[in-house]
Order: sequence, then structure tokens, then C-alpha cells
Amino acid sequence: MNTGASTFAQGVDLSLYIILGISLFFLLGITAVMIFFVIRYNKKRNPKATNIEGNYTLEVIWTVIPTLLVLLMFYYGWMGYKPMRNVPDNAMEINAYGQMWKFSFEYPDGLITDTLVVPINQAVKLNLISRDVIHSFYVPAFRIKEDMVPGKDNFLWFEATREGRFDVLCAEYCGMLHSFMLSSITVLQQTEYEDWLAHAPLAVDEHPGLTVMKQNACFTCHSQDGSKLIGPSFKGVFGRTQIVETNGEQREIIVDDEYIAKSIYEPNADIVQGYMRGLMISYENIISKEQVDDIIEYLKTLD
Amino acid sequence: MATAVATDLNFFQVKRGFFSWIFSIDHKRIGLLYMYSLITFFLVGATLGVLMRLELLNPGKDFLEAQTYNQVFTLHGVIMIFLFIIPSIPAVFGNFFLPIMIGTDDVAFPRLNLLSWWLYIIGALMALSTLVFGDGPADTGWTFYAPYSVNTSTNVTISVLAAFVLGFSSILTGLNFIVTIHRLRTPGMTFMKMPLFAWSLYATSWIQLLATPIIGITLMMIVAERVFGVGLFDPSIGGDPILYQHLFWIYSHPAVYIMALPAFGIISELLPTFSQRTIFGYSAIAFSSLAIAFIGYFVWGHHMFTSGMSGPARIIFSILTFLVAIPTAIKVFNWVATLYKGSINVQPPLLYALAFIFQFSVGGLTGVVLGALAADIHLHDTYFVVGHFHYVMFGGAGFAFFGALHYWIPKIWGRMYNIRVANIAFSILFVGFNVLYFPMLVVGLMGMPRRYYDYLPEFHLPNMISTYGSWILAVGLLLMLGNLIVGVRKGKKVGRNPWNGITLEWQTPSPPPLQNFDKMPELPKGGPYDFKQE
Amino acid sequence: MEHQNEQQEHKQTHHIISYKEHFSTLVALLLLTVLTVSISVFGAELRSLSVATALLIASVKALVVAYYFMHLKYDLKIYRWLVLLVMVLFVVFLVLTSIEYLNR
Amino acid sequence: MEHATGFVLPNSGHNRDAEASKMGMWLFLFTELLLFGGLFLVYMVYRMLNPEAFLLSSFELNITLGTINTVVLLVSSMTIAMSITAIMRGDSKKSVLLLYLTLAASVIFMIIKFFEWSAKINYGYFPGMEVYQNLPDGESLFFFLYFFMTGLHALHVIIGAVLIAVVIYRTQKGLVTAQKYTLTENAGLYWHLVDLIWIFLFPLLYLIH
Ligand code: HEA
Ligand code: HEA
Ligand code: HEC
Ligand code: CUA
Ligand SMILES: [Cu+2]
Repeated sequence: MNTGASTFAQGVDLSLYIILGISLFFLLGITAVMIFFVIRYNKKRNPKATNIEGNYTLEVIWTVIPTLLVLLMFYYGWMGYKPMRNVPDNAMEINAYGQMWKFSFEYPDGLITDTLVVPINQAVKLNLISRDVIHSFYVPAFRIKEDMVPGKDNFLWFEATREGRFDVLCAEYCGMLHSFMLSSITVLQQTEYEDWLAHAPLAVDEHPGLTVMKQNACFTCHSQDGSKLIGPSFKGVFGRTQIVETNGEQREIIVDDEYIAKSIYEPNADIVQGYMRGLMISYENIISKEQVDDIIEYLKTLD
Repeated sequence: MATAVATDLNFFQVKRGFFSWIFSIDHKRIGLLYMYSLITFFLVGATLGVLMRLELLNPGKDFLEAQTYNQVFTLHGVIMIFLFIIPSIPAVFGNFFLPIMIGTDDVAFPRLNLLSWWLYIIGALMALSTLVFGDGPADTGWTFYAPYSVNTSTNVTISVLAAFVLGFSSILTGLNFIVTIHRLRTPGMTFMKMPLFAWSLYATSWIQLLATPIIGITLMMIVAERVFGVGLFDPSIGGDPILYQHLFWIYSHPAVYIMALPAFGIISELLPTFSQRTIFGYSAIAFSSLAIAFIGYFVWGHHMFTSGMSGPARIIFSILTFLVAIPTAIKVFNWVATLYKGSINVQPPLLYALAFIFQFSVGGLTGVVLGALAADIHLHDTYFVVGHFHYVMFGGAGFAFFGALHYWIPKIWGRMYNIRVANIAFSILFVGFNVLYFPMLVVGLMGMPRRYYDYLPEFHLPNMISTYGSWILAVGLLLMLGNLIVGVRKGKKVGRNPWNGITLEWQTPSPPPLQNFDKMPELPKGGPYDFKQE
Repeated sequence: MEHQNEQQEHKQTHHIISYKEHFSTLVALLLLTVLTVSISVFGAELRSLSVATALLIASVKALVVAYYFMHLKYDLKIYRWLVLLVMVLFVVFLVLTSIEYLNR
Repeated sequence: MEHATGFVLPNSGHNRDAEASKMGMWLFLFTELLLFGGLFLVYMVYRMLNPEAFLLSSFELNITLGTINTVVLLVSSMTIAMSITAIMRGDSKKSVLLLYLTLAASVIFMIIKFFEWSAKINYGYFPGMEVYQNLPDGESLFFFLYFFMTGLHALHVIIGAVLIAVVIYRTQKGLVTAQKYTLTENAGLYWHLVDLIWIFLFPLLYLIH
């Protein structure tokens, strides 16, 4: 197990050690006694069995002792868990979004990133928001995990205790590229963090449509170089003639502004031939009209 | 009443031909029908498991597409859970031996019993039919979590309907067994003189009866949602995906005890027979089955500790989870004590029973780790969970199933397999099993999530070892099955009682006659495991 | 011994309920129906209480149906225990689930 | 069952055992109860989350029709219970008559249900329809549940009616008698379950005022 890097690690690891320790004791004990009996009371050594129907005292002992032990285990599990749901007041809040198959983070000042950067020894609260199906935000080194459930607010907090870069994994199955839904948390000293924040690539010199699409992870499914991923490539998409299935009927369309907007807001209305229904979600409440226009403008440039 | 007039015809011989089997209402034949179909599906599911291990041998793509991998593990889970391990022991050995062990000639509703098998086959064919049309088998995991299961274009609807039909089959089997046990015990056999296998089936049947309908209705809601395009778990109309998880686990947690309890029953039969002494703590073992069944209904939330469930609920579910470990612990201790001062005859079935105790304890104790709130936050949906449930389901229930095969095959066919080969096969299986699954526990602690087609390089070594283990296991399994098949066809003939057991099935010829007994069975005086009299 | 038992069981299940008894049961059920409908239609002030009363009345009705129409009263005791068991089970499901949702 | 050699096991599965069939029926009813139980659980949760919306939408349901249906089912419950009394007393004519009454009640129930449903569907409250899509969150959940629960219940009414028809047929054939009336008894148990579930559905769906 990798060494912990958050304030929770100690509590979680303690509960693990205690439970695993007690478990190991019982496992080895039971196995050893079992093997001993099988050898000692083997048919050859002990041709005549003795019937023992039971023993009341023993029954009581091996009911009470495990009961006490499991209550102890419960206690440590509870104590390790308790701080995880009590967010300190001074926590910095960041929105964490999950969508097929990408995490993104929104800082209070509007900065949006793919990976998280946080200062050390500072409580950080993540508001977990899902845009499509259930995902789970998992940082093994921090011993934290919590699901992002569509339609429901959930949260998580942590305080990093070590500098470095830590993996973020998606731990709830969310479809085809679930195992590629990775990100990272970089923990910096406070000053370095402020420095990073100040120079963060807030306004890069790229097409606004491209920015929107990057933020929404369009490129996990759509390539820009003509290769076929989960959805059709965007290379030369604008103006091309295409066969789509609408309400079970095939028809030919030409990709224009209106069609693209519809593809983004109601992706299941027209299904491009050769692709699957239901994979792309509706971005109706996620991407605004203006942003769609940006996207269309950008797509026009790809030929 | 005439006694001890031997008949020449056993149940294999009374009628012949394919149709005399698939329309038979003889509980023994139905048990065997289940056995053949179950083992077939097990081999299919196992092959899928080996495929997954091959893909996971190295990080990156080996030979499966991501989508295919997802469909493979879903189908693997569905087959192993619904087609193999849930029906396994009750449907095969319960059907065959429950009536014999309680001294009657059939279950209470023989026609219903046949219907259960047919439903099972129909459900199985539905589940497998997803392979051949549309976008292929479901890719949701065997848990069918909403909303993903509602969005995906794969054949979720059919898989879910298949699970529904299989659930019905399971309910009817449970109903049949409960009535059989209440109404058909032979005179003199009170509940407290019933073999423990019957007790465990009784507890299991109640779970089948009272938990399965909940999953039935839940799966129907998923179907409705897919059909109407909106539904009860749809967040866009205010539905709550977490409610789906509640309903799913209200069934599926008790379901894990549908898998485990009959296995406990088998172990409680094997240990006295091969130690030639009474079971230690008969009533403790009998009543702990009921306790497990009852408490087991109330711990479902431990699968949802990270789902955003409210705090108090997490704490209550955690503590209840720990409580359910107690009756299981009682059983384990009583089993070990049964070996004390016995006269132990080490035969293949006993080896499986001992392996069961070891592996089930590993599985159960890792379960206890998962029951702790803090630990589960870290371990939920990692390979630690995968390791846990393979240890309990395969290392536990699966090994008990194999043990029962070795125990009762001489009774069913009247022939003995080669004991030496059986011991060798067992050793390979045991080693292979632990090499396959122990690394999963380790890699889970390191933080590798489950249902991952691809993984980070630091998880490579344990994954590699695990895959090698699957090959060893495959060898052991094929050797074991081969040996049994040869034994059934060519093995040495055995008499009524090759193991010197004293439950009623050993008082009838092997194979048993159609009416199960050729003379009045005699109950041992001091309870079902009273070896004193000999 | 067992045979004797069965004899007794048979006697028990052979109890014939008179038409009159069935009719009085129906009258009781109809009265309860009138009660719950009128509480709901006229007693709007009761508000949160009305869910509880409606369910309480429904449970009483269910009990009456089970006891008289379904012969529970005259059947073997075990059926009563089993019905109780199922009810307890279901109520615990409800309680555990409400603990979770009330604390959201 | 008779063995080839004349040897008989005392408690044999092939003996006719009325108690066993009844027990089987009861167990089956338990599964039915829990099937609906799952839905009641969903109902409880959503009502807890959306109390106002559930109140509002229940105004859309017609209490009068609901009450009539409740009465119809209660009466039918009595007639089928009486039919068991009749057959136990050996009066199979009366028993059949009472069964016909029960069957008639089931038809009335279904007709009323049909009108209720078609009224709602005409308004467009059925899941997937235009109006439904635009309902506020909790209300659409209510109507989904309404259709799902009453639909499943109606399915049970139909199954029960078929079962009763079978009993009528077999009683007329003389296969159900004062000595052998398990079939009537089991049909009765099933029908009472249909009634029982309605007893809870009615206040939960119609009477949230
Ligand atoms: C046969 C099936 C089976 C059985 C018997 C069990 C038994 C137990 N399981 Fe397991 N479980 C599964 C099958 C099973 N499980 C499956 C399939 C999943 C995953 C589902 C999925 O997500 O796909 C799962 C997942 C699972 C989780 C959720 C993990 C997660 O997703 O985060 C948890 C958490 O609490 C858990 C706990 C337990 C516990 C406490 C027991 C207890 O009953 C164990 C009791 C046994 C012992 C304790 C060992 C024997 C006793 C001793 C050796 C004596 C000494 C003991 C003490 C002092 C305590 N299980
Ligand atoms: C009883 C239940 C059971 C059993 C016995 C098994 C057996 C096996 N399982 Fe199981 N597994 C589950 C139940 C079971 N599984 C469940 C419920 C899941 C969760 C699914 C989900 O996430 O939804 C799961 C998930 C699961 C995963 C995790 C997938 C993931 O999360 O990404 C893996 C990965 O290694 C795996 C591997 C295996 C292997 C290698 C075997 C092997 O032990 C199989 C042993 C068999 C052999 C070694 C084969 C020998 C036979 C042959 C080679 C056949 C020859 C062929 C013919 C004659 C036709 N399983
Ligand atoms: C989960 C995978 C996925 C993601 C993420 C995704 N799409 Fe798609 N998209 C698809 C698939 C599959 C299709 C083809 C089926 C269809 O028409 O719905 C598609 C079709 C389209 C089309 C129509 C293309 C054509 O050739 O007719 C457009 C335009 C489009 N997507 C835009 C977007 C934009 C913009 C985003 C990001 C905001 C996005 N998609 C994100 C999977 C995805
Ligand atoms: Cu997102 Cu898995
Ligand atoms: Cu569980």
C-alpha cells in the first residue's frame, strides 16, 4: 500500500491494521488448529472417535469474544471515517465535475482545469457533480473516495500532507472508457500554489470553441484527425453529407449549423450511421447557446 | 408393511430417452438436469474469467477491445451469480438429497420443481442470447446500476428480463423446499433431528422467497425506464439513482447468503462423516443459519458506503454488518471443534471441506475489513472487493460444491472415481486458487479499482501473478472434472455406504431406486449424527 | 404420533365460517372505508396526521381481511407467525430506508 | 405412492396433502407482498422527498371512482369467502353462484380502472407523453408510480379472475367437492391478496388530502 498523503490516511490505515491484525490472528489460529486436529486425530492414530455433542461454556466464549472484537473493529472504522464528513469551515471550495470519461475542476475564480492543483496543509472541499452517469472520485494516496451521482449533490474534503503528484482514479464503473478516466492532484507549497494560480492558463490563445470542447471532453469520443473513435471524427464534418437514422428511418442530411446544435442538445434524435445510440449525452443544460455557436465556428475550421 | 424387498431398477433405469429426462418430475433427475446445465454454464463463465485474466496480464491493450472487456466481465458476473452459484447447491444437491435425507420420496410439488428447471433454462438462454444480436451483452456490470444501465445501447433489457425469470425459478425452488421440510419429514424426524444440510436449505429457501421479489420489481422498473424513456431512477424528473442501489442490494446482499448457507450445510455434513463423530454444537449451527438469514436482510447498505448515503445510515449499516459476522464465526468454531477427538479419514471430500474453512475465512475476514467504514472508503470498488468475493463465492461456495460432488457422486452413480487423481487435482486447484486471488487483495490495497480494462504500471506484478494462477487453476479444474467423469462411467462399483455416513441417504442403494428407498429408513436414535450405535 | 397430529390439523382447517360472520366482516370493512375516505375529504386540517391515520386504518382493514376472510384466525398457528415475520421484515426495510433518507 | 413391491413411505410427496398446497399458496402470497413491497418502498422515499408534489398530483385522481372500486373489491372478497363456506357445506351450486359474483366484481373493477386510466392518458399524464414530460419533478414521479402500481395491481386482478374462472369450471365438473376444495381455498387466498394490496394503494394514491 502506498504511504498516505492526507490527514485521513492515519485513521484509515489504523483501522486497516487493527482489523487485518485480528483477522490474521484468527485465520492462522483456525488453520493451525485445524491442521493439528487432522494430524493428531487421524484415523490411524485415533481409530475410535469420541462423541462430544457440544459445550455450553465454549459456545458462550466464542460468541462473546468475537462480538467484542467486532465492536472494536467497528469503532476504529467509525473513528477513521468520522472526520471525512465534517468539513472544516476554512475549507477552500472547488467544484469537481465527472463526465464520461473525464474529470474537470472549477476554481472559485472561474478557472477550469483537467487536473487539480492544491496547496499543502489546506483543507479543500470538492463539490462532486456528475453530468451523466455515476462516477467516483478516488485518490488512493489520500484514502478518499466518494461517488458523483447525477441529480444529487455530494461532497468530499481532504487536507494534503505531502507535496507531490497523486493519481485520481474513477472508481465507479461508467462505461466504455471507465479505466481511462484518470486525473491527478498536484500538491504544492502555499507560495508555489499562489504562483501557479496567478499564471494559470486562464486565457490561452486558442479558439473559444476549442476551449469549450476541451472542457467538455468532446475529444474522448471525437477525433480531429479523421480517425474513428466512439463518435464520428470532426475532421471535415461541416458541410459533409451524412446518413442518419431518425425515429428508426434513414435519411440523408447535410451537416449545417442547425444540425450540429441539435446533435449537441439532442444527440439521440439523429444517429449517424455506423455509430451507437445512447453514448453521447445531451449537453442541453451544460453548454450554452453562445458556446454552441463557438463550437460550430470552430468545427467549420476543421477541414 | 413389507420390508426390505430389493428392487432391481434404479432411477436411471426406469425410463430412458432424452424426453424422459427433460420432462421428468422425479426430484433426482431434476437435480441432475440442474447439475449438467450448471456445470456447462460454469465452464462458459470460467472461460470468460480466464479471458479477462489474459487481457489483464499486461497493462495496455492485449487482445480485447475496452467495450468487449466490459461486456465480458458483465456476462461473467451474470453467469457466475445467477446461473451458477445461486442455484448451485440447492438446485443440484438440495433437489437430489433433501427428500432422501428427510426420508420421503419427492419434494412437495414435483411439477413445480420441473417448472423451476424450465424457467432456469429459459432464463439462461435469454442471458446468453444477448451475445448474438443488437449491440451485444450488457456492459453494465452485474449490478446494472442506473442511470448507466438505462443509457447504454447494449442488450440490458434482455439481460434484466433473464435475471427476472431466473429469480422466479429461484423463488419456486425455495417455496417447494419450505413446504417439503414442513410437511414431508419422515415420522420421528423433528426439526431438531433434521440433518444440518436440510436446516441450511430451510434458511436459504426463506431468503429466496422473501428477497428475490424485490429484485424482480426493481429490474422491472429498469425495463420500464428503458421502454418509456423516463422512469423512477431518472434524475431529470427528480428520481434518485441511489434508490436503485438500495433496492438492488436489499436483494443482492441476502443473495450472498443464498450462496453461502447451503455451502455451510454441505460442510456440516462432510465433517461428521469423515471424523466419524457427532457434530459439535448441533443447535448452535442450526440456529446460526436462521440468524444469518435474518440479520443478513438488514446490512445491504454496506455496498453503498461511498454512494452519498446519509451519515447515520452508514453507521447503522456498518454495525449491522459486523453483527452478521458473529453467527458465521460460531459456525466456523463449531466445525473446527468437530474435528477434535474424531477418527479422521482424509478423503477428497474432506480436503475440500478443510479448504473451504480456510478460504471462506479469508473471504469472510476480508469482508469484515470491508464492513469497517474507514477501510471501505479506501477499498470500495477496488480489487480488494474482487478478491473478497471470489474467496467467499468460489473458494467458499464453489469449493463446497466440488466437495459435495466428491461426496455424493458415488451415491448418485454407484461408482467411485480415482481417489489419488482426485487428491492431486485438489492440490492443484488449491494452489491455483490462492495464487489467482491473493494478489487481488494486495493490488486492491494498493488502490487498483475494479472493472478496469487497463491499469497503471505500478499494478503490473500482482496482476501478472494472478494471471499465472488462473492457468494453474484451469489445469486443476479440468483434471478434477475429467477424473469425475471417468469415475462416473468406469469407476469401481460401490455399495450403499462407501464413506460410512449415517444420514438417511446412505441407507438406500446407490443409485437409489425411483421411490428413494427399498426398505424403511431407520433414524439414528441420538440425532442425525449419532455415530455411537456402531 | 404424527398421524394424530394430522388428524388435529384437519379438524382445525375444517372450521366452517358462517355466511353471517362473513357478512359482518364486510360491514366492518365498509365502515372503515367510509371512515378513511371522510377523514381524507373532510378532515383536511389533520394534515400530517392523516397519512398516519390512513395507514393505520388500512392496516386494520388488512388485518380484518387476513383474519376472517383468509381464515388466519382458524388456521394453524404457524401461518400467523409467518405473516408476522414477513411484516416485521418489511417494516424494518422501511425503517432503515427512512433513516437514510430523513438524514439526507 | 404404491411401490412396485408394496412398500410405502409414510410421508410421501405423492400423497394428496391439502395443507401443503395451502402452505405453498401462502408462501407465494408472501413473495407477491414483497413484490409490491419494493414499490411501496419507492413510493415512501419519493413521497418523503416530494411531499407537496405528491399532494398536488393526488388531486388529479378521482376519489369517487377509487372508493367505488374499493367497495367492489371488498364485496368480492366477501363473496369468494362465502363461496368457500358453500363448498365446504357441500352446496356447489351456491358456491359457483358466489364465484360468478366475484368474477363480475372483477370485471366491474377493471371497467372502472379502464375509464380512470383513459382519462389520465387523454390528459397526457402517461410516462413519455407530452404533458408528462413537462410536469414538475415530483409530480411526474407520482404519475409514474400511479401507473406502475395500479397497472401491476390490475395485472393481478386479471390473473385472479382467470383463476376464479378455472375454479368455476372445475366445480361445475364436480372436481371440487366438500372433501376436496383446496382449489377454491387457494383462489380465495389469492383474491384476498389482490384486495389487501388495494386496501393500501387506495389511501396512498387517492387520499393524500
Ligand atoms: C458467498 C458470498 C458472500 C459472503 C458469504 C459474503 C460475506 C460477507 N461480506 Fe461480502 N460480498 C460478496 C459476497 C459475499 N460476501 C460479493 C459478491 C460482493 C461484491 C458485490 C459487488 O459489488 O459486485 C461483496 C461485497 C461486500 C462488501 C462491499 C464492499 C464494497 O463494494 O465496498 C462488504 C462490506 O461490508 C462485504 C462484507 C461482508 C461481510 C462482513 C461478510 C460476512 O458474512 C463474513 C462472515 C465470515 C467471517 C467473519 C469469517 C469466518 C469467521 C472467523 C474466521 C471467526 C473470527 C471472526 C471474527 C472475530 C470477526 N461484502
Ligand atoms: C461464483 C462466482 C465466480 C467464479 C467461480 C469466478 C471465477 C473467476 N473469476 Fe470472477 N467474478 C464474479 C464471480 C465469479 N468469478 C463476479 C460476480 C464478478 C463481478 C462482475 C462485475 O464486476 O460485474 C467477477 C469479476 C471478476 C474479475 C474482475 C473484473 C473487473 O473488475 O475488471 C476478474 C478478473 O480477474 C475475474 C476473474 C475470474 C477468474 C479468473 C475466475 C476463474 O476462477 C475461473 C476458474 C476457471 C478456470 C480456471 C477455467 C477452467 C476451464 C476452462 C479453461 C474451460 C475450458 C472451456 C470449455 C471446456 C468450454 N472475475
Ligand atoms: C461518450 C462519447 C461522446 C462524447 C463525450 C461526445 N460525443 Fe458527440 N457523438 C458521439 C457519438 C457516439 C455520436 C454518433 C451518434 C449520434 O449521432 O448520436 C456523436 C455525434 C456527434 C455529432 C454529429 C456528428 C456527425 O458527424 O453527424 C456532433 C456534432 C457531436 N457529436 C458533437 C459533440 C460535442 C460538441 C461534444 C462535446 C461537448 C460531444 N459530441 C461529446 C459520442 C460522444
Ligand atoms: Cu467515471 Cu468510471
Ligand atoms: Cu453484502
